[in-house]
Amino acid sequence: MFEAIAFYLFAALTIVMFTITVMTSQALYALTAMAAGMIFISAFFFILGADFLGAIQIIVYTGAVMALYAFGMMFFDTTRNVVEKRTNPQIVFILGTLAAIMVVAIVVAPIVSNNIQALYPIQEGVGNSQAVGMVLFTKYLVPFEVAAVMLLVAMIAGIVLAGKKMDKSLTLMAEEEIEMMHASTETHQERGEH
Amino acid sequence: MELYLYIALFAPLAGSLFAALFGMSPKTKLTGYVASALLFASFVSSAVLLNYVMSGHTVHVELMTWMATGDLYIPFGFVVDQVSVVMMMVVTIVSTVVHVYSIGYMDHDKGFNRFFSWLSAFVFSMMVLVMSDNFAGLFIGWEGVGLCSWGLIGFWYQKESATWAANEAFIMNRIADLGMLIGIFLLYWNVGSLQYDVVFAEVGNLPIAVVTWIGIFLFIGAMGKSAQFPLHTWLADAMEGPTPVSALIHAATMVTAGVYLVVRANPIYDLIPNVGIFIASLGAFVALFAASMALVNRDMKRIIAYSTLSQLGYMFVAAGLGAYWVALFHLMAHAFFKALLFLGAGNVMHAMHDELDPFKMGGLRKVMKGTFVMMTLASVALAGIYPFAGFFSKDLILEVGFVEHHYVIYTVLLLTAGLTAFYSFRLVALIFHGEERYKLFGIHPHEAYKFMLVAMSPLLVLAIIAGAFKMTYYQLVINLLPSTQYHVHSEMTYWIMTIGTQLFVIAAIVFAYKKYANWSSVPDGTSKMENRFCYKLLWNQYYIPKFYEEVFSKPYLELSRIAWKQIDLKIVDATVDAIANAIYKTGENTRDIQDGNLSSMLRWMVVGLVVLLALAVAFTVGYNAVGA
Amino acid sequence: MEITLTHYLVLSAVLFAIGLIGVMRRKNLLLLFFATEILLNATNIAFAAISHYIGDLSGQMFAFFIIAIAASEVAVGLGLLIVWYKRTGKIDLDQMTSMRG
Amino acid sequence: MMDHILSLLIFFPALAAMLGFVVRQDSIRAYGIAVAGIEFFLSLWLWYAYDPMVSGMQFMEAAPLIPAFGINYLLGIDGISLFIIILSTFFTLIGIASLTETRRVKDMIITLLFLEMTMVGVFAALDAIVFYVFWELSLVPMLYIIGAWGGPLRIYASVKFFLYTFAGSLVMLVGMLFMAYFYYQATGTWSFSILEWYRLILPENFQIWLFVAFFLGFAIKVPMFPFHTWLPYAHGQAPTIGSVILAAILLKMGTYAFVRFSLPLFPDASVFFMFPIAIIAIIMIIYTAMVAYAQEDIKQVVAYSSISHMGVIILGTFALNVEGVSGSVFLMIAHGVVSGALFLLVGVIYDRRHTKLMSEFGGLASVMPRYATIFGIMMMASVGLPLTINFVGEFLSLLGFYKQSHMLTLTAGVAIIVGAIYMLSAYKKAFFGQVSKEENTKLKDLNKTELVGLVPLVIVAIWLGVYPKPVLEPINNSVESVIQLMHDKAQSAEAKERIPNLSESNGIISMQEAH
Repeated sequence: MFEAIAFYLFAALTIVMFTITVMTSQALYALTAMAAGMIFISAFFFILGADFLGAIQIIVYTGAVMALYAFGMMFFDTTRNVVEKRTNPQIVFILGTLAAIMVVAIVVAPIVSNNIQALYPIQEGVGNSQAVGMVLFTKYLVPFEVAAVMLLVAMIAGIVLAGKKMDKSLTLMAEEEIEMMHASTETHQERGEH
Repeated sequence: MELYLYIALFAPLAGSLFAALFGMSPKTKLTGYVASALLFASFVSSAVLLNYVMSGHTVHVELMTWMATGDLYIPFGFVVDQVSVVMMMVVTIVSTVVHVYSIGYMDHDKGFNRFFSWLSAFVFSMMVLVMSDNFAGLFIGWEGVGLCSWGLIGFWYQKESATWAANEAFIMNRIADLGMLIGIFLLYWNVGSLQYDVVFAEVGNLPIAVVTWIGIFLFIGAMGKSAQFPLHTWLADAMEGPTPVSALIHAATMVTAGVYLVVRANPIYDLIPNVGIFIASLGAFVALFAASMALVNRDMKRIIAYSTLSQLGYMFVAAGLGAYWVALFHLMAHAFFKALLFLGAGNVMHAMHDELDPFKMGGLRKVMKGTFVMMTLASVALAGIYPFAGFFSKDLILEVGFVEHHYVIYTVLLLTAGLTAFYSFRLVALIFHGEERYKLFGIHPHEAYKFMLVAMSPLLVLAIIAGAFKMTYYQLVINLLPSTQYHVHSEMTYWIMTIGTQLFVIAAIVFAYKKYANWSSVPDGTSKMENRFCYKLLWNQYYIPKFYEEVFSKPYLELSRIAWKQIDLKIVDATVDAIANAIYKTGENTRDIQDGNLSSMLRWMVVGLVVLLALAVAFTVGYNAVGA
Repeated sequence: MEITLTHYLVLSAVLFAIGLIGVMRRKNLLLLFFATEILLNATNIAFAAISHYIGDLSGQMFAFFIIAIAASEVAVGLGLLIVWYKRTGKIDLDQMTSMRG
Repeated sequence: MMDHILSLLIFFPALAAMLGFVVRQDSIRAYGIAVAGIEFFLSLWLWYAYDPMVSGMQFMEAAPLIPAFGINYLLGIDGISLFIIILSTFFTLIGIASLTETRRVKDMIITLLFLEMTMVGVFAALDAIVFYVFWELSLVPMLYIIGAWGGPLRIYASVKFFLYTFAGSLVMLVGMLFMAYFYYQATGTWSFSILEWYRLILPENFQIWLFVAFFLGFAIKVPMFPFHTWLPYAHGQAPTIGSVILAAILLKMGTYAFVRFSLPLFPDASVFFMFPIAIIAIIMIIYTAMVAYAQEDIKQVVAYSSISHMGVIILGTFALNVEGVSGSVFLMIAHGVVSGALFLLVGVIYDRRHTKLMSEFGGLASVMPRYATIFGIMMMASVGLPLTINFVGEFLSLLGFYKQSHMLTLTAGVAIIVGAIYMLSAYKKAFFGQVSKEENTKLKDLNKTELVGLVPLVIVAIWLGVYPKPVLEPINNSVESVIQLMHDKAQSAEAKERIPNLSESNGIISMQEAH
């Protein structure tokens, strides 16, 4: 009973939050609503007994990802209203609804749930974190390492892309040099626009 | 004896190849001499073989395998027996004469060497045709003579009419050859062999329906070669060829191949008297039909061609009624006097500078004595006056008709005999008697070379005396052919018939002379007779060529054009292109999806997702439905 | 009122659809990223739920990797976004037409 | 050496073509002739070493390619393929020797040598995948020849040629994969060897589907009505040498494949489809003959006549008895020689006048007598006159089919009439009559290079017409084994009846040989 109440509550909350994220024209609202949604999702993980996953969800999403987005937002200066051109809004909703109906139809069909078999059954009497750790570092060791490398690559890529001119320190530069640099950047921009 | 057989067969081929070597070079008399000499050698060998066969032997050789696959086994086999040796004699005699004659006739022609090459090749094909011991070999010769006939009719290829006639002849013959081919197929699948001896031994065991079909299809082949109705039109048009060709091919030999086939296949036709009656009826019809067209024609060669057609009809009557030896006998006699007639006509043509209309001649007997005598005698033989060759062979056919109680056929043939006499002497009278109308056209006729006349003389002799060999011939061929004697039962009837026929024919001749011997003007299409319906009908050959033109040739061409322009290009090809274009167009149209707008791309992505999901749902539902 | 796997899957589908709508609707690239995050999270729920109901940890594993991928995506994506913004001064999707075919 | 002669035959020209890139421009022709000559003599040697009394495969070679799926490099020839291989090498030699093309001769000769490799490969392959690879590879050089040396519409023609045949062979590939899959299901091992497939008896409904899949690939290649429209374009645009090879060899791939695949693999389906295919063949024969009659361009006449003759070949193939199939295989050779020669001849006049319209000619017989003579001989061969090469094939094909159906053969026999009509009228238009055009009065007769190409063809056309035994006998022996195999494999009563059982009639054959 408690589980049911919790599920419906968090489901409603998540849906509302994400809907706000998608529909609002205020970037700040969107960001906040999403952060909230992420936390509500972690609640499902806790309900499902995936404690470790829930923790990760909160740390990574609400901690890291949202922080990144917040910085991004500041950078792009999207604190004011976002102006977006809307073309054929009905189609968007129709397609979305259709996709949802299809997926629901598939998952509701008995054939799906009957055909799934457990490959790595959860061991009894072992805590979630421990179990996760055992599977992660045995069966999924290689993917785990690859994921680590990927994260590293992503980090480096993020740094390189965002901070192209990190080798140049404006404080140590002479005025003329800064002028020249700006001039070249502007020509770059013009070229980029073409 | 095999050596003689090979000489008889291959000497003409050697002559042809020799002449072909010089085909591209300017005229040399040498080719004519060599080809004629080789032909003479062939004739001598045939004579030796005839002598040998007369003593009761036959020669049968197998040169080599031609086709062998599965159960089919066709050799190049040649047989000289009582029937083929008669044909060999006819072919070699006439062709030797024609070769020698042609040396003079083609004297001024640029294609002299080419002519001899074709002519000898024709003789070779004809020899293959008559000597082969199986139906496939017969077919080789059959098509071979068709080819040579094509080459010779279209010999003057610069003339549109000549090449047209050549193609017509070839194609008409091909139509008939298809029938023949089907007959051969039927024989093979029912008998298992194409050898004459095997076929004739086995044919009696076959169901009568099959034999009937075999007989019909083989006869269709014969109809084409022998120009029987309705495939007759090519023969008259074939007169576009040089006259010696007409003499050899379109009078003496090739056109009689059909008769030869029926005679050769007599064991088949003996089993199916109904087909025989059909053949005889058709023959009688053609005899009358062709003779009627000859009555009014104004082209010397065409008149003779129609008379050939008419005589072929006689031969088919005899063959159809089972009197094979009579048919073959008339074939032989006819070959001699008809070739003679044609060669004489060739002389006249030369003299008249290729003028063919007898109404523009007249009185030529003064300048062309030799030719006059020969043509008159040949016409007498053709008319069947005693004691010329025609009397013995043609009257015999009339008797056959009478004895076999086919009185309609008899009457038709009798009438035709009268017509034959009439148009033959109409021709002779117009050419050699009466006023010298040619002077109007400024022609100075002259007699042909002496040696040409000498060359013709053997034919003249044979045309006169061939009847005397009747009994010898009969004794010879009954070894192979049914030996039915045709005697009218009462002596009285026989004499009445014979004398009556003779009187009737003579009356026709006299009538022709009366009407035409003193002809003085050239008809110009205004006289009353020329405007009569009957005249026009005959003049236009019963409108049959026109009918063929309108009903077959033109629609075929038109249909071909439609098949190409409308069906092939507009339907078949257009469909293919339409499929290709549809794919191109789809590409062109869907290209707009890639408009570079990432937003719409995302939407398309979702569309794709939805479609895939829908498919998944549909398949799941379908799978469950089937599973349940 | 037993909460079954189906409930979770339906919830996941609904969230996924919301994400899809966002993906299609948004022109601002930053906000579009938000929508993709929703998509990823929707699947995460499904994975975790299946993992729970089947009794198999593989689902959770996948969810981990998805989170890892999401993190790297944000890092690289934002980096690219910044580069783009520096060049053009805009992050509007409609302006990005260099992929026109 | 003898063990690998087939590999040698296939790869020698390819290797020589590679080396050809470094040969100098002015000596490339001599090089090409030398290579093609050696190749031709190799193939003659193959004939010499071939034992005509053995009906099975000879000179077999095998090497594993993908053993896991049973794909092997498997070669071998029998009487059916032997002569088509010789024909390919023969025509490559003649084509290079009488090459009149002046643009980029080097590229042309290299392309031809590559083409030769693919042609020999197709006819020697006994593994379906190897067969398919060569089959598709053969498109590339031909595409290049049409596309690079062709007429004004060459791009359209070559693309049409390529895509059309390619689409067909893709369906065929699917068929092959299914065949291999069925074989796997039946035996538990994968195999693409045709000889292994021969041993498999499929249920009739499978046979029918597979037959259709193979049929599409083959029918487009042949080309059968209504898939024939690529051919007139390809011929119309291709340079002379391209048309010659296309007509003489490439079209034979389709008919050869019918004998190699469709018949022995699917005997019941062959009987099932016999009458529909015969009707298509008859439509091909008569309809394309009519279209040929309507043409204004002499090359198109020959092109459509090719289709018409291919109809007879198909008819003979589906006679399903020794006479018919032997005849159709022989007719493949015959048609190769004759149509190849006719295209060479058309090329001669095109080189001189740069037009192929018959209305531009007329009276050529008096200007170019040698040309007219050779053209005449080849035309008569094409019309199917006895003692020429075509007659033997046509006669046997029709004879064979007559066993199956009287009426259809009678209709198909119209071929000999309509064939004569279009050929004779084309000949008349081009060669007879007065020389009407000023340009035609000074045309030169055949020169030495052209005679080198044409005279051997004339000799072959007559030699094999008079004495076909050296070719017909090996063909017959191999065809007999195919027919016997079909009879043994056939399941339905109708198929058993229509396909003759030869083991009974063997006695008759030996009796006849004793003659």
